[in-house]
Amino acid sequence: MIDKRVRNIEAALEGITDGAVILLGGFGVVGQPQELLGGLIHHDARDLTIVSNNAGFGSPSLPPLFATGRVAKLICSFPRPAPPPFEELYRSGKIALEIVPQGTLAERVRAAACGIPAFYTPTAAGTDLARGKETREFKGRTYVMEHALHADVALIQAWRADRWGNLTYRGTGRNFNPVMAMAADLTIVQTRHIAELGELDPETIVTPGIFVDRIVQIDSSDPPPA
Amino acid sequence: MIDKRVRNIEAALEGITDGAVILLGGFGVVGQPQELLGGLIHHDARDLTIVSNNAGFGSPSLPPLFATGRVAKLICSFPRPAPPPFEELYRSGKIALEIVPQGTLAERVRAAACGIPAFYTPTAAGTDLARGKETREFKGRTYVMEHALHADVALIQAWRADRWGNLTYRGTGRNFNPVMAMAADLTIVQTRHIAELGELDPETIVTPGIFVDRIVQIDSSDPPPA
Amino acid sequence: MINEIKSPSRTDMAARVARDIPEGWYVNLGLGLPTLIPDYIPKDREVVFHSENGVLGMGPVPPKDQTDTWLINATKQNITLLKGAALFHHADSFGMIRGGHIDLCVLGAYEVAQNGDIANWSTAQNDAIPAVGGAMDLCSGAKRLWVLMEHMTKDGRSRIVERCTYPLTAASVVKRVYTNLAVLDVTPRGFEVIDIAPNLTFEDLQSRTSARLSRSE
Amino acid sequence: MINEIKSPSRTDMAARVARDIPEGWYVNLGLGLPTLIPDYIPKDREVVFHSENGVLGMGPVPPKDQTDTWLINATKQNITLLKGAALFHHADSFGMIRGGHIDLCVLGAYEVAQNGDIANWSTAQNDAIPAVGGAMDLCSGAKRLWVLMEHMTKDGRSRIVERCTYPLTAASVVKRVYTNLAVLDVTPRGFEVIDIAPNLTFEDLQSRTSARLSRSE
Repeated sequence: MIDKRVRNIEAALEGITDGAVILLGGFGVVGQPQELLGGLIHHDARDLTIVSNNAGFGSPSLPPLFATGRVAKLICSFPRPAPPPFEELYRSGKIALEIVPQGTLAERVRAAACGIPAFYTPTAAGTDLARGKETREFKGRTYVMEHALHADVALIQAWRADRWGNLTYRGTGRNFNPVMAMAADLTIVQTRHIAELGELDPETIVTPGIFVDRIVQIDSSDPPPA
Repeated sequence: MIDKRVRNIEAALEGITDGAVILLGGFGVVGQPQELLGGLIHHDARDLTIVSNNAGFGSPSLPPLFATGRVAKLICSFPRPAPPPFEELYRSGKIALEIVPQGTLAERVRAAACGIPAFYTPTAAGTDLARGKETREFKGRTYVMEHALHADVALIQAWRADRWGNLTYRGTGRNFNPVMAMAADLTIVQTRHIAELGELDPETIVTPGIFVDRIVQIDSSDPPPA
Repeated sequence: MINEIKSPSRTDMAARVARDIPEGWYVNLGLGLPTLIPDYIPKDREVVFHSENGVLGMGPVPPKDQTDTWLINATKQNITLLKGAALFHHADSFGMIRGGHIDLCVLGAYEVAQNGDIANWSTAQNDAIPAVGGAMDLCSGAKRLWVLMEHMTKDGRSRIVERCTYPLTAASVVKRVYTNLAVLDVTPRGFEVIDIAPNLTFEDLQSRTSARLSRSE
Repeated sequence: MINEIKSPSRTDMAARVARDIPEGWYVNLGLGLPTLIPDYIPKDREVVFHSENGVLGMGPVPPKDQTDTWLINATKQNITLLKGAALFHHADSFGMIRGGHIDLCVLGAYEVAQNGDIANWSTAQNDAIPAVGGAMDLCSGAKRLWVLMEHMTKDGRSRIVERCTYPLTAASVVKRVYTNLAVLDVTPRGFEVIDIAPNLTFEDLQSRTSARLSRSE
């Protein structure tokens, strides 16, 4: 029997190694897997690269993770406002920051998921963020070549999951989650609800189980009012 | 009020011009918009390019369209078995055929939809289908550069549609339809059912209305047993 | 001298933009001033608002007691979904943007140049943590880019310039600029004045603008 | 000479492959012989079958009177969906394939070469209309590519070759070949014999194979 459920957060995060590149779902705190992140705070893996749209503003778990000093790099589109631990590490040069336009970030992750090593995008052409990057003209317009962004681990928040790893999301909690879930060697999901196999309508599954490795059910709370 | 519904097939197909590139949804006959295709048989646009996974085997409408002699080119992954009209035109050199691997076809259409002019794929590297194409190595593996496949028109079959153009599909009738629906300047949909606005759950809409221009409700029959 | 001019209020500016948005457009709105625009779209005119975190058919901020906190917009405010709304993931959402499916994007800016360049993401101050979000994707991807901003900085410099001094967000993309003093189209011949604030002459406007203006024909 | 050998039947060949597929794998099966494999997966071993037209969790062909004709597989037969099945579109389906998410693809072939090249899409006859379908995507994308085919052609030529003579579907991708005579791994040193048909010696097998074989260590 295929059963991707694990008993707790510790089991869910087992085997994450030093130097791991970790995709973190969520846009702001909505869809951000707080409890998995919380578990990562007490993990021993170091020199992590976190790929996240934000730098943890409003998040109960991402700033404390930065505070451990175990994150070497953040790949991010919008690290403002920066919570104090990130800001301090950044200003003291203790954390590297790679700024990527939000759509390019999503597409680089999707490319990694879909076996596309590189693609061309108009985004950032002619700007400082394209400096040092290869560019090319197609039909008279300039495009920037961008590379797939592969990861070792993805931390995902779902609304419902079955034992095969099929997932649905809730509202705008979807955001980066289905994209990141496809792009990591090890995709770890915290889900609010477990569904029986066959309970999720095949027509409405957003992330098919093929992309998912581990599921942990967590009675997490709804995002705070914004 | 946004209302993309049109009264009949003729109105749905209005304005298709000579030389149009037309994306045709469906995999075999499942999800292939028979009635829109049927309308195209009686249309006057010539020199059409049809982009379709198949050459119309089992289809009541695509072979007669070829028989009109108004299709100049087929871009296709699997034109076998070829129905007689296509086979005759092909053998007499009256229709051009571009063979594209199925996944590359889907990705080229998706690239056009998503503003990506070109991308690299491992598919077809080192084969006859990569002849004359630019290749490039990434991390020691050879990839082929493929270009976006833009279209003037997409002909789509949906299961349910609302007046804003939000769509759902049925079963494997989904196939190329949501991808092609995004990639044309004029996206024309035949739908089995019309839903009231708000009736389709925002979480389960497959094609958001932004991609859709016209909807015509057709009491089409289910695909024949296969 | 600026104080002599009876500038329209911020809400007037948003209303002025709303007037020009026809029914059926798919529209993405940036932070700040642009977020006021939907309030001025007449109720019987259906315009579909997009939020880059995966929403089409975004409705207004809900009353506090009816908030679904799983629904936010790109500025991370709680929102509602209108009938006809659809949800999707980030790669699909930015595919829509990059692929030119958004009819209109209205953003704020630091500067707009006469060739359509826009600078709105960074003031290149060394002490700021850089952050771009979706600004570059929206500027290069939307079918039309309009800018809504104050005509001049607080210290009296024109934001309508010959050439941007701040780092670009995208090159040659702005189609129109709405300010408290005028509405300007970006044309191959530079800025063309489409509309001008009451009691302001063309010469008054030119004197407050560092790029050269031309009259609409 | 071929007739002397008691070859396993087609169903035996499919059963032999099925034996090697562990629980939990995501598997795509090509036309012909490979479609027989699911019948030989034990009922209590969950294997998830993928169809490139947008299905994971494909079940067997339904009884005629219970057919949902909206459900077909890549060979355009009607299918069923198992509990846990998911539906998706073609770009997502081939994203799965190209991205290496399919654990195993089992295809037929005309020829497999000792460097892992496979030829299975075209015999390069001038009168055939070319057609590739998803073969190239599957061959280059799947995590593992196994080939299931007759060891020799009807006119007695080996399909296990030093170098493919037919046009390639993909280069250096085959990991294992199952034939009616043997199971061969493709290794950096060429074909290695993993299993051999009953009553067949290594020398018998080599005599029917144009590529050089080595014994498994």
